[in-house]
Amino acid sequence: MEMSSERVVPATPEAVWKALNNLEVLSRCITGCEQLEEFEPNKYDVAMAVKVGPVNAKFKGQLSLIDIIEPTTYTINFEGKGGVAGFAKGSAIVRLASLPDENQTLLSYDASAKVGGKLAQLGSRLIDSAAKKMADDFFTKFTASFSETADTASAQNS
Amino acid sequence: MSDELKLPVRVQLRPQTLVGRSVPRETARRLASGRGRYLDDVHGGEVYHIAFYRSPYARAKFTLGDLSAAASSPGVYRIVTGTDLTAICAPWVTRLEMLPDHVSPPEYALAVDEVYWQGEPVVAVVAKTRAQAEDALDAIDIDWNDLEPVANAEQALSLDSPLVHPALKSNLALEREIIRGDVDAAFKGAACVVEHHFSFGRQTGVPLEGRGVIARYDRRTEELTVYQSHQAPFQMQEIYAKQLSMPLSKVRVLCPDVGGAFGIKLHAYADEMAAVAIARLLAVPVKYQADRLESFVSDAHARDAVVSARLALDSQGCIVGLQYEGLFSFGAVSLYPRGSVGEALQLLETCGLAYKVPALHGQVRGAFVNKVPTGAYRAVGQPLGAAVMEQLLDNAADKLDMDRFEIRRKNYVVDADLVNDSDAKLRGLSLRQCLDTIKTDMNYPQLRQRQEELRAKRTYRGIGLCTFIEQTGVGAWLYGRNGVAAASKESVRLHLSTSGEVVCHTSASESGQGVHTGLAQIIADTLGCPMDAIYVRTGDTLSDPVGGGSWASRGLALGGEAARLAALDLRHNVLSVVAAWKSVSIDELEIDHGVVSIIDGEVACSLQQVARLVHYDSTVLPLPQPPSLSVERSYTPFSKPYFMANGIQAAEVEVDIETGQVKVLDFWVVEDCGTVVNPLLVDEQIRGGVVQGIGAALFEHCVYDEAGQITNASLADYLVPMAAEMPDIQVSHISTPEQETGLGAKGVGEAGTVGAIGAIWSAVNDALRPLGVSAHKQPFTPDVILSAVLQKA
Amino acid sequence: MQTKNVADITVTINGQEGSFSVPVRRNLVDFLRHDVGLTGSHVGCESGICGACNVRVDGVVVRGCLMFAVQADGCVVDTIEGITDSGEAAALQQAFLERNALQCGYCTPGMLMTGLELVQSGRTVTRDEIREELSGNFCRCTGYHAIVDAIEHVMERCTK
Amino acid sequence: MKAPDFNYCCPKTAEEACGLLATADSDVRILAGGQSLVPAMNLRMASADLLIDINRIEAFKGITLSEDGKWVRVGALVRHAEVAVSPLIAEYVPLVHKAMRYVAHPAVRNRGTSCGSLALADPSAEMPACAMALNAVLVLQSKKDGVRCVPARNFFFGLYDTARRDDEILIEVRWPCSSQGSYTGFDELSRRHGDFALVGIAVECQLKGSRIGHLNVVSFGTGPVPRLSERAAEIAAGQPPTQQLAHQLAAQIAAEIDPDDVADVDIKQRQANAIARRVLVQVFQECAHAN
Repeated sequence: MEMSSERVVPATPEAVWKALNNLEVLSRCITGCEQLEEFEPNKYDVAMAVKVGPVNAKFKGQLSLIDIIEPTTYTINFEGKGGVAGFAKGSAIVRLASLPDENQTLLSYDASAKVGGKLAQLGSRLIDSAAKKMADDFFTKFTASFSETADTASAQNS
Repeated sequence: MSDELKLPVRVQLRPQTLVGRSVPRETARRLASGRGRYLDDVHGGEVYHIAFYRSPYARAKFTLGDLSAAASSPGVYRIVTGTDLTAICAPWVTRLEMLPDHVSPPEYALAVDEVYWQGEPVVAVVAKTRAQAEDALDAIDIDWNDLEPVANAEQALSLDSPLVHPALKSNLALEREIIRGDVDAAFKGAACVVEHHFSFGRQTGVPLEGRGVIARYDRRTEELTVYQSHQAPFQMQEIYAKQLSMPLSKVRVLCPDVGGAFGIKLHAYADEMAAVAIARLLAVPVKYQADRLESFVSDAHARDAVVSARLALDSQGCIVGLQYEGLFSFGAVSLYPRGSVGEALQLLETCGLAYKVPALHGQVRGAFVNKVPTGAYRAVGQPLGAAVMEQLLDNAADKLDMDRFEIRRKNYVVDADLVNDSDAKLRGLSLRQCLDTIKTDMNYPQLRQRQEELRAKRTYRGIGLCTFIEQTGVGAWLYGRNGVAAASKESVRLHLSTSGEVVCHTSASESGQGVHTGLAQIIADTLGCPMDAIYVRTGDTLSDPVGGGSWASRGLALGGEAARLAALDLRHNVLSVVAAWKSVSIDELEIDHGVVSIIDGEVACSLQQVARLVHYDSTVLPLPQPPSLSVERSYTPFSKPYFMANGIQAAEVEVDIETGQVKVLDFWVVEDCGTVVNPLLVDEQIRGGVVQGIGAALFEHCVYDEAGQITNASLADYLVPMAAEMPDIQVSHISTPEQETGLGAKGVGEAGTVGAIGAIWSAVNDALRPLGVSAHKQPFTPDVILSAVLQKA
Repeated sequence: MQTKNVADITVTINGQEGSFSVPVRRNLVDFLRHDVGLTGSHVGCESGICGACNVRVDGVVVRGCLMFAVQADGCVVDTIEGITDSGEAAALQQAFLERNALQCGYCTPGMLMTGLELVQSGRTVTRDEIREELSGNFCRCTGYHAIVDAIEHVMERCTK
Repeated sequence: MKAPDFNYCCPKTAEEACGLLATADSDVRILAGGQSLVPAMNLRMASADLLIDINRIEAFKGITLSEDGKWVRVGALVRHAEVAVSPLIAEYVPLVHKAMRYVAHPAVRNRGTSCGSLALADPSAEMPACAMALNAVLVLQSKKDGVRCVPARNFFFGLYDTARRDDEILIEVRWPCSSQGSYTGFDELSRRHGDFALVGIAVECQLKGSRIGHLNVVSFGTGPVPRLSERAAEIAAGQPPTQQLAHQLAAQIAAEIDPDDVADVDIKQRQANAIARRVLVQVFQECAHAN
């Protein structure tokens, strides 16, 4: 399962890069994230509760950031175990590019996901759509976090 | 000695009254009333329930973590690991003496350190309830290190492929060929050469009742009792005794009512072996019943082959050469004890067998892959052989502009050609008669005309034909000579009880085929008693005579003959008693409706009286010792390896070339299974087989991803044929009695499946023909059909 | 409101009222089979596809595996054993036997439940419609043909 | 496969149920027909700390015509089987009546509910597509906001993602009654009868004189949510309902399938085109006959 998308983030590439490396931002953008703790540089213990339609599963695993080229690209890798539900693996190459408007950044990603065990056995009809939704949700929330920041900032300024 | 003298003398029976009649299956009344007794219905004290932690990976090494949380989960009695079981149940290895190159990796009851397919059992939880056992699975901690799996045969046999299992030297599991005549020359000189490529998707049998065992070990008597939903109790008795190092006589296997089997319940599975070993290890009664989810990742899978085939013909449409090459994806081990090779070997042997093929080169290879092991499933390889040959003949008829019936008729093998001893099994086929009959049954000219008319309106119908032959009642050559401990004979023991009932114990077991009704018909006719005086029992190694069970279409072909012979013996013994008692000659006596009478019409006595005399008061008999009223007979084919049944099937389908949907409109079968003991039971069994074939051709597929994960392991996603998509199926019979037996019955259990797959291939590709495309991949899903229509690679 | 994981329920099963204490996660068919001892309803897929567990609750046929036993509190439940003893299914059962509409018999109780609901609906249906009505009941042994025959026969007789 | 343990309660009123939902601080699920939730639980693909069984809430029962005659109200406990035989549905909501044939199997229809299907929002299910085509109104109730109405076209957000909040219950769906000159059609392609649709089409066409006033075509099974084609509506508006138009619209519907949403877009488009064309041809034929 491969998916690609891009979106325009209302912030400078530097600000976006900073957010991409901000634990708190990441944890807020992962739907169902219950825990995200760095245990060594760029490696995190992660726990998340995933709910798609009638299905819910809890995953525990690791998230790591690799192939980091500051401030333009990195790859997020995720590997999680869902107990008897099986396992999930995902990875996303994230790229940032500047835009003519310097307060905007083009964020693009190529993501892929894989599941195994019971999730694979039972989820085939919708697993692709579900993975796509999760990736979309993440980057949508991530993009939205900047307008929130902007809103909060302006609110504080007024 | 001539052949004829070797055969048993045909005994002149009185006019038969039951054999050949559609006698309803009275024993089914219990099942239709909700009073069946299937494995999960067997009671008898508290049992512990087992749930397995199954591997989520196709290939991985693992380390068991802390199991204490699982062990202390509510209701849990014990957590059992592979190492725990190895001590009392050694791994087993499938070996076939005739195929020394076929070397299977060992299989463990529970995996130790490494797993080889997704779904392999790793840890067993033994708990008070199944729900509690499943609860505890969540608390099991395993550290996985996944490895690259081998996903299919092509990959397995590529040079850079990893090995499926460290015990293997090569992933190549089987390589066999048949060569006859000069094929290259035949193809070079041929007026017409056609070819086709076939992909037969991986399937499984899906008996509605899952596999399962209830096992008890009694420490006092050192006896092991196993209730199991299985087709071959004696085979399992041997296996449990061997694996657990117990005397055979201390192991008893019982099969209650079996809720469907189809070959799936013919094997020894790791999970069931683990459950039985746990009962022995812990000396507590345990139950394991596979649920649907685990059935899909543990029941034998089947088919999964790609075949390339070519046919060469002269300008008159006579076959001059046939070439085929099949590549099979087996599983991670060769299924115990019969092996995974049957599918490939039966394709090799049966492809083109119904036709005169002067030059032939057939080749099959099979490879181990990291998937569920494959094994026998209804019709084993024969449907593939039939589908390949029939599709080639259609392609040839089309190219030569010949009629499809004509090209078949012209090339059928006939007795006059069968001069070699090795061809004896093929004598007495009724191929042409079947062909003519089906042509009439289906009103072929009218179908063709309607097809033409509809094509003009861009509606694409196809008419498919599939001639088939079926190896039935397979004897000792198949497993016996391979050193597999599976009885090749079927046995019947008859006992005339003092109530006048005839108790029949037989090895010919039932999973609904109606074998027991058929046996009762035969016994009633032969002995001369009413059917309702006959009580048939089966499925208990302690009380049944040894025999194979229920596989390879053998129940009536072999069990029926054993019943006939036993009934003749019993009749003789009964008559000997009465002859002595009444001072008449045996020839002057007959038995009818349970009454012995003297030929002049005088009634001598009832069967019950005979039994009471012999068992209670033999003083009135002028015999030192009366003959036994318990007799046992067995039967296994001796003049040939099996009894060859034959027939033909036809399908009419409509292919929607916009949606890719295939609808089966009509279906016909003409079957020759020799003597038809009970048409009512035979017909619906054929139909059931047909539906499994249609299911295979259109719906059923174990879909795997490239990581060796099965992705449709539920009945929501693995599509079985349901009533709405299935057609009415018209069945006719030609009867050419089997010459080796007095009964004359051949098997019929797999016939429907053998021909149905090919009939659908033939019909679908006939429908697509005006578009100049053809389909190559089964099941014919909308995606497959539209890929063909859109000519996608 | 009180929440609980074990419940006391009262159910009228095949005409007889009984009280039981059940874990709320126990589904209806497991309850009937293992707590009540009515083993005629079978378990085939536990996910609502195969129909082997079909039973009647308050007059309508439902999947026994997709209802929790606690939900049947106060309900009238009929199983194959009940409709056999009452004679309600007798004609259909006889037709099944005469046409050999069952082999292993595992799907049969569920099939009869569905078939009986159709027969009792009083509808006039074609063979194709019978097939559609049966499409939630999986039979692996027969070719469905005999089952359709049996139901068609009884329906014809009912409408005559 | 046995469901994991959970707590259970069975409120008698909607208020009670909403109260439970509002105070729940853990994973709570509403149990209505249970035909999707229970299999997921049996398979241990779903778990819940608490199931709120709404099957005893009398107010959720019944199919009724609103007093003004504009709506047919279907309560949260109305089973598919009731909808299928309802004279009110047959008369006033013919699209839903037509779609019922495609919904699952008898025993599942006897238990599963329209509202459950809408709340679940499976992308291949029939009820969400009908709701989109007719712009039915979905009525939600919560302790916090009381009752609020959401038009179907604002309800389906994404894969299993709807406007219903976790503290809300979908208490009823209001189907708009068809008016004079309204024609509907429904068809779907599925592997077997009763299976989820590979592609499905729901159509509502309102004639204005002899021409199309408005046309709602919804495709489903082709993306995460049922898709209403705005372009098709634009093309059709004011046109006579001809076969040619049906072909043109079908091609449009097919072209709207997002290649990212499906495994093989050529195949999905071909199927959608065929189903859409067949439904539209039939609907337009009925329109033409009426004139």
